[in-house]
Amino acid sequence: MLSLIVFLPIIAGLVILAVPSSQKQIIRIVSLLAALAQGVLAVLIWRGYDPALPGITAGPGGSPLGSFQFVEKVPWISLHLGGFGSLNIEYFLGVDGISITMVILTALVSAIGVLSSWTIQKQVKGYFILYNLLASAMMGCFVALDFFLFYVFWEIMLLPMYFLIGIWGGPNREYAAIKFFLYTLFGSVFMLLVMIGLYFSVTDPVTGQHTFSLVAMATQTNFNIPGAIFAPENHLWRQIAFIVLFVGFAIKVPMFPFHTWLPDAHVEAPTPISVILAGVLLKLGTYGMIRINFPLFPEVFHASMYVIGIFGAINIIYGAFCALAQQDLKKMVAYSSISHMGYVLLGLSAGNSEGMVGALYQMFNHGTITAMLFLLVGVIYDRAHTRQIDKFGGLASYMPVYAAVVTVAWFASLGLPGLSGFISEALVFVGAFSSETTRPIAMVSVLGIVFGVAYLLWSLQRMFLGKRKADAAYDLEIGTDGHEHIHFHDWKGKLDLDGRELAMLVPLVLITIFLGIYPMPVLGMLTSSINKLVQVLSPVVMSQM
Amino acid sequence: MEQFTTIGLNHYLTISAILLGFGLFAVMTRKNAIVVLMGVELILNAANINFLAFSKFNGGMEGVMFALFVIVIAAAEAAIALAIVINIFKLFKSVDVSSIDSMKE
Amino acid sequence: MHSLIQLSIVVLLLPLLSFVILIFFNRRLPRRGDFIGVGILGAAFGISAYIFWSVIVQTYDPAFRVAWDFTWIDLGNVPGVGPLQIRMGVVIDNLTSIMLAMVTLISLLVHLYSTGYMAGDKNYGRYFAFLGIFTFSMLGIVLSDNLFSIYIFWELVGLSSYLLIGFFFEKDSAADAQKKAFLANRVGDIGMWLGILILYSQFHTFSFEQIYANLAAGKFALSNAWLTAAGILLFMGCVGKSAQFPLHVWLPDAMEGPTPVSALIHAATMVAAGVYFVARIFVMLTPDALHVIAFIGACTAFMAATIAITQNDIKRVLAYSTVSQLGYMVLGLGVGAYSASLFHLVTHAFFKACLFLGSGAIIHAMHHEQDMRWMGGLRKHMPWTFATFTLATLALAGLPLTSGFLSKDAILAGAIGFAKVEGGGIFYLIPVLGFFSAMLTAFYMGRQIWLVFFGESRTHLKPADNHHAGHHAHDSHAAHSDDHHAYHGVHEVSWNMRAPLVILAALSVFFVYSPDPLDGAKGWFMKMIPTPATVVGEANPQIGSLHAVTAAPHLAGVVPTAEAVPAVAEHGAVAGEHGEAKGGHLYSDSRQAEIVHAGHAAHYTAIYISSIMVVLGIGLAFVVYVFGIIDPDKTAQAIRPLYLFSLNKWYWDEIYDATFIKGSMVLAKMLSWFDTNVVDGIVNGVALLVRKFAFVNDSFDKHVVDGMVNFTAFTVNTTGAVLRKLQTGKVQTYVAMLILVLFGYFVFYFTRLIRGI
Amino acid sequence: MFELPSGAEIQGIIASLKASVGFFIPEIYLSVLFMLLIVIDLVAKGRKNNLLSITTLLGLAGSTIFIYQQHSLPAGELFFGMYVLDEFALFFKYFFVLSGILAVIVTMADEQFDREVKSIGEYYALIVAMVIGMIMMASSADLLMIFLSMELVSFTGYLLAGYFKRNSRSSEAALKYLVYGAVSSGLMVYGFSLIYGITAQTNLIKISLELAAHGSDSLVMILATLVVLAGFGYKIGAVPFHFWSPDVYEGAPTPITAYLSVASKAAGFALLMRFFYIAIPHGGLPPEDKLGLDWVSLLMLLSVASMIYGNVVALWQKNVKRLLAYSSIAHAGYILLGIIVMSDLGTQATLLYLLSYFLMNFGAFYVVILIANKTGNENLEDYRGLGIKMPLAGAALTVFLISLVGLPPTVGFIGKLYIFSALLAKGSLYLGLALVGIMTSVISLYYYMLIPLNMFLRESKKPDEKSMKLDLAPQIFMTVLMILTLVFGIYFAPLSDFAKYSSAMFGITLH
Repeated sequence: MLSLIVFLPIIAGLVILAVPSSQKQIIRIVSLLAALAQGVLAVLIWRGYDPALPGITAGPGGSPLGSFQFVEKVPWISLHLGGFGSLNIEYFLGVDGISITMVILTALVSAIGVLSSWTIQKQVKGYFILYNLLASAMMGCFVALDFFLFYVFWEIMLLPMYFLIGIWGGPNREYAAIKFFLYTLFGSVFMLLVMIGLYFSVTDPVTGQHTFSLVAMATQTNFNIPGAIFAPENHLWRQIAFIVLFVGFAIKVPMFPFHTWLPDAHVEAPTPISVILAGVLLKLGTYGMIRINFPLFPEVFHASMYVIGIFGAINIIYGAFCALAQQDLKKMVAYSSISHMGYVLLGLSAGNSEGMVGALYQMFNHGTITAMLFLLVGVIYDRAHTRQIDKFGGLASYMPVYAAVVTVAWFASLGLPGLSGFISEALVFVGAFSSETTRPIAMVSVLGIVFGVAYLLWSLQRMFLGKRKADAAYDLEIGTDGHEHIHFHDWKGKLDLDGRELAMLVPLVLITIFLGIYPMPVLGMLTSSINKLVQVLSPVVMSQM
Repeated sequence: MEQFTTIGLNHYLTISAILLGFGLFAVMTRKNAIVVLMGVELILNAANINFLAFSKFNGGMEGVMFALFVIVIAAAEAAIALAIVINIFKLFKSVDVSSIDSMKE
Repeated sequence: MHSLIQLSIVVLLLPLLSFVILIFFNRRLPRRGDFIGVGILGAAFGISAYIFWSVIVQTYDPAFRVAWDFTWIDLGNVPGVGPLQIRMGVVIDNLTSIMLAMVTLISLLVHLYSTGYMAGDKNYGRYFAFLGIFTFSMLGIVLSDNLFSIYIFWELVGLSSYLLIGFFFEKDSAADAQKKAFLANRVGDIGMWLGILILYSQFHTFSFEQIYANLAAGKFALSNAWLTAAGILLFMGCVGKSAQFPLHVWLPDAMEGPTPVSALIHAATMVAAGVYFVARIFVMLTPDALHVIAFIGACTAFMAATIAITQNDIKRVLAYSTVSQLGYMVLGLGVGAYSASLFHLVTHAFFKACLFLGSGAIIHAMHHEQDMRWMGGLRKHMPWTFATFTLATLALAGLPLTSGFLSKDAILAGAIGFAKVEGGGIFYLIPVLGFFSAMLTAFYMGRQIWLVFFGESRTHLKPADNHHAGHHAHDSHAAHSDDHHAYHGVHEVSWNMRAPLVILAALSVFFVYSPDPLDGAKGWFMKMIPTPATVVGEANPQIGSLHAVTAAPHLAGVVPTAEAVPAVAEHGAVAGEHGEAKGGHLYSDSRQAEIVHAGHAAHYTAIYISSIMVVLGIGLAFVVYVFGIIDPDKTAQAIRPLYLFSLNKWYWDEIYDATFIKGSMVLAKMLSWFDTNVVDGIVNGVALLVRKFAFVNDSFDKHVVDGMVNFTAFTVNTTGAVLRKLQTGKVQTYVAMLILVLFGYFVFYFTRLIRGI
Repeated sequence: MFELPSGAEIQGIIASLKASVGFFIPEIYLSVLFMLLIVIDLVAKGRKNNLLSITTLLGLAGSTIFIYQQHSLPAGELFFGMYVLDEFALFFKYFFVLSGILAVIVTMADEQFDREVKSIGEYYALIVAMVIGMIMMASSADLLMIFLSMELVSFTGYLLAGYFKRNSRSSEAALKYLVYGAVSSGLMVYGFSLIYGITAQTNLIKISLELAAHGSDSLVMILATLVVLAGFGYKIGAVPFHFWSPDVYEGAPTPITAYLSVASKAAGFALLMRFFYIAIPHGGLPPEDKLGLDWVSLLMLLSVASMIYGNVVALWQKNVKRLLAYSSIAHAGYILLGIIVMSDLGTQATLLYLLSYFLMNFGAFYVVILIANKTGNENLEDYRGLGIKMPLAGAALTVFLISLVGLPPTVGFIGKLYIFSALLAKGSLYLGLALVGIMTSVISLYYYMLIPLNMFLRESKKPDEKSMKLDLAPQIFMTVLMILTLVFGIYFAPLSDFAKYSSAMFGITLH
């Protein structure tokens, strides 16, 4: 099941490999089918998922079964290494509360990404091959429970992303692509060292061998190699490892001050790639923290909650301010997602259930909402070939549907009740405020709400309200019916949203609204895992180990 | 006084060291490729002297054997080297080693 | 589930239904579906009228309360807390049912009115949809039984207000106003949200009942200062919504919206929601918090009144009077005159709605002329409007026989009592400001009446340029009002706009509320809405009975202190049985009791003073405008600084613009500069410098321009630039370097050896 | 003082020689192949046909059979300890024969030969000779054998580097290679002489016993170690003994560049490991005990210097061949990491890394040659937009480069993984080295990616006049290499097992 959902896009990619590159439509349809199939599988997994099982750590008897679900565990590499036991790498997939939501999100966003890739005309074949590779890697990261496997997927993501930005991107794409690549690689290579170190410090209770299994690593009692580099008594190295991992993930999040690659990448990337990047890739950072960083080094996490919270607050407010100053709409949205990922960090730093549930829910919502934002930016960019906010004005009169969707998306992004973003932000604050550690930080971060309103409403006003500006990117003309119409230069398509765009946006809008009114379908899957996680992270449990 | 009258191991080693020095000096400073190669020969011969001396004072024939082989190799090397140098001369119309630096950095 | 609950939920959902229908299908429906909006609201009002009937009239129980809630979010078995759920629910008590009836009624009337007022607008259908969602969220606030859902509907109300203020979004002024309103409200909401968080972090629940139970049980772990802070922070929500100082700036601008909207949202219901919310949390407000509230209310009442004097835009005058009246209500809550201020909330809602709808009628008739200086003499042309408008004005001014009189006096009496109890001094400032504002209110309302209805029409006096400037401040089809002979076209408005005026005016008369034209406390309202017991400060359940004793008088209305004793006995009993019935709603802590008591003692004083004040105010208006003894313009010249100060609304907009708006924009610019140039370009300077060097190749320059990465890349690169120089291409150098390295290491090692390491 | 041996002794000697020959069949076979090639060349003079190359391919392929037979033979010494046969040696025998085969294939693909030389002549014979030399390098257990085999490799190397006689760059490369190599080997011999002086032995195992028994004068010993290291270091091309390699790699015919950068480097490592592990094993002891034999820290210096220098300077290269040359210096540094650890895991990692390097480097050079066939040179500028014109080549090259960086899912990642595992298995002792390795590999990403960057992200300046279509055979071969790189990146058990099996060295005294 999981293998299928992971490798389906790659299979589609291979199929596309066989299709002659002239057959653009076929190529598109193949990848669309793959994405849809992925979606169906995601739904099946969702239906078959039992929210009662906690996950995070191994079930009874140290085996993942009974705790994780849809587990696929086959020995992949098992080698005898002289004096060092044997190298055991497992092909080990499985989902629990914190990954299943991400699996669903990934399936959803990549399907929408395919739709939005329809407009790509340049080297369609190569594009979709890379796209599918990327989709597979992302999905793999979320379901991999073996650190080695996770790392492999993690690194596989880099290359397609590099080319997708670098080949199909905007004018300054080279720079953005290499910057993205170097940043993320810099973050991940150190992860490799930590991974190896962990391998030599942990044994699997079942086999007694060294293991890469994250499930085994999540239980502190498995760190039972005296003198190993990350043995419990080795505080210094454990702290260093935590920091290294954290930075590695924080670059993906992206957390201040490692965020500067994001605006460039977004501004240059084509719309679908921005959607993928903001919708899924950023989540990988925080997901990595939850899955790997925190449970493996709980005591360090506890020592550093405060710091993480502060960084979260910086992200929230700093991102909001930077967004406030942007002229380029897409850049503004990019900074807004920096700000919103700050909520995730804040929630995680709270270390209690409300905060963590909020953080994970925020990850999901940010995925859908930001996808919507970037799609909308793409819509206007396709028509006007500019994203300068002050090149518009009064659009609401001429493109009512577009304006309506934008309003929903914008308000979802600023956390209006009744839309999903609100609940997650609320939970994050509730959690952060409830823990003494992060209470002051939460009180500061609340300011982010206001500035969020500021930049979103301001852009909304400048682009949609009022009347057409003198130097607007479109012409005004009086139609036959006496009403004013506009038309963009060299834009042949429908003025307002066309069918394809609606097909991308409407599902997201519905999800946003539904989850804003009744969040339990997602939260229900999270809670048991999060409660378990909080238990694992709680000092009480740590003192017992 | 005795170590000055009778020739001991140190004398051989000193000679070979000096030879080695000369050889390296020649290789590093001479412009003419042929002389550079002669410097190489000097280095090899320094090694030879060592081998023979050690073989004399340690007993055992390995040193002598080694020296013989080194001489053979040196000869072969000279042959190949000359071939290459001649080719160089054909192309560059000179055998000035220091002037041949078209590939750098 | 109690039947009333079911009904209330129906009431809640009906307007939402109207919104959904209208937002999607209004273009396909005849008349853009306005009848749907009106009809649905009619139904809603019918049901809530039934609820009102059965709760207030039939049951007639001051402690009536039914509630129902359901699990909205289930967080499972949370470590350290245990099973944790976030529940949503509705509660119905006297206050709720009264508010339900009021909101639905006014909303219905406004719907009806709008069918006439908004006719022909190009977004006619959307307008009714927005009205629907507003009514829905307002009812949500009214019915909520917990802080979280109140916060949610709070925001939704803000949204619908945003949408309606900006309904004519093509006008930049409207677009600015809507943004301003939403932002100001958000600022308040932050405070409210923090207050909620403080309470949640202690009790892990949002429900009013549980929070109060926990507070009463003294489970609040943090210091008392935190509790006061929580109260004040929650009050900030009210400051934003009810346009209290210092967040009042948005309300006058909100008049950019269609006039019926101003009536519904920015006069009657939404802005009153703040007061309603404070009433809901009244029992957890510490005395300190109450003091803050009282002073803010007083300041607001006074400041707004002073501004209203000089405004010329008919709607702005009303807007500031609204702010001022809201100040009264807040003041009332602050001083502990709980029932009184809620009473004022309801009465004010009716007469202020009436005033706004009236002004709307005038504006409509005057072809969107809003400046009172160019009106006048409308009395003859619009008798209905004139009558209703005047009646509502009197109520607002607080003349006897009107509802306004009853409620306002109750508040002022409470203020005096409060000042007494608190030991005078600075606290007397509150009643003084209150009374003074009462006079100002009377004055500017008199001025308005005169300018609008009496005298000769001044339409022709209007300078053309001014007219043109005024143009933009008008409603949508301002284009129509180009003709200078607007005056001739003036005629009474149609029935669907007239009927609401009449109904609302009728509701501004005293007997609706109390048999005694001089004392609201005798009426049903203040009986139904008794001051609840606070759960903080010195409140302790075990001395509840004592409170029942001291609280008794206010139950019985005015009871001379001498006769208090028997009354105490009987009402103590009453309190007892209600205690069993409804978890003891009827006792109050001693402080509250004293205030109420003193308030009643001061009742007649209040009446005297305020009547004098009102008479003074109206008299002054007469003196100035009717008899013309004092020339307003000359006076204005005489006290020009004060005049300008008032005319420019105390310069609040300018101050905020100069500080917060500009400040944050500058900060934003700075930060984004910081982001692109510092964070992203730690070593831009160095990199720049290095690019001067000959040997930095340009391709590198192109790829790696700035940033952290670039820093590394830059250092790496320069090292490379240096190192590659070693590769001279001369084989002899190579050999030399080989020898050097060997020798170097040998020497190094040799020294190590000598030192015997 | 030397009395003649008696007849019986001579009989014994002859007998043991006979016995030893049985263990020597692959080398003999290859020598025969070498002569055969010369003869064929003489016979088939002038005629342009693939006769020679095919023969070489088949011949080399055939030799694997004989090598395979040797698995059954017991590990042991031959020819009075001059020569050993063990799994370690077998591994390298395969390795060199395979690289020889690849060199031939790559040569066949290279059109430059048609331009530069009128007949391929003794080229293939020399390659075979080099294979023989390297095989013997990997198997020598005696200073003398080491010296001889190394010289054999060097001489053939000189000739092959300068094979394009009329090409000045090629000849220059040859000269530089010659001078530098001669000096280094001369120094090495000098070092050998000193070692012989200290221990009176030339057999590695005997030397180690001697040193263990009587110790040695540390000053002389360090001098000897140093100069010997100069010889080895020149073969593996590690900083600071690398100076020849960029120029030679750039100047030499591309197949030879690939061949040298993979095979002779590997041979150098084989020699290095055997010499230090067997002759001076207690160099691995903590510093206080190994005064005078501190070659581990010496190697650390070398490896760190190589990793940093190679990667950093590579950033500046405009010529892909030269870029790869510098990268090969860096890779020498990575491989040295595995040797420094001095553990079974380390040896295994080294061998595995060599295997991965073999795959990806040959692959990269192969694509470079194919591209050079079309564009005529290896300048980075001329790679612009090639990815669009020849997507397969572009993809393949990208895969190989990614593998060189060491990103999954490529075999290069596995190599790095093992190296770092070997380092970290010793706890935090070698963490510093691992960090350097990691950092530099990030740097390396930048210049490796320059090639795909030019190929895909940039449009070519000049209009493409001629078609960039590749022939079928090269495409297939390229694809095979690419797929191998990927497959072994995902399923590397066979490689790793092979490396593990081969890490057994005769007479080794590692702990």
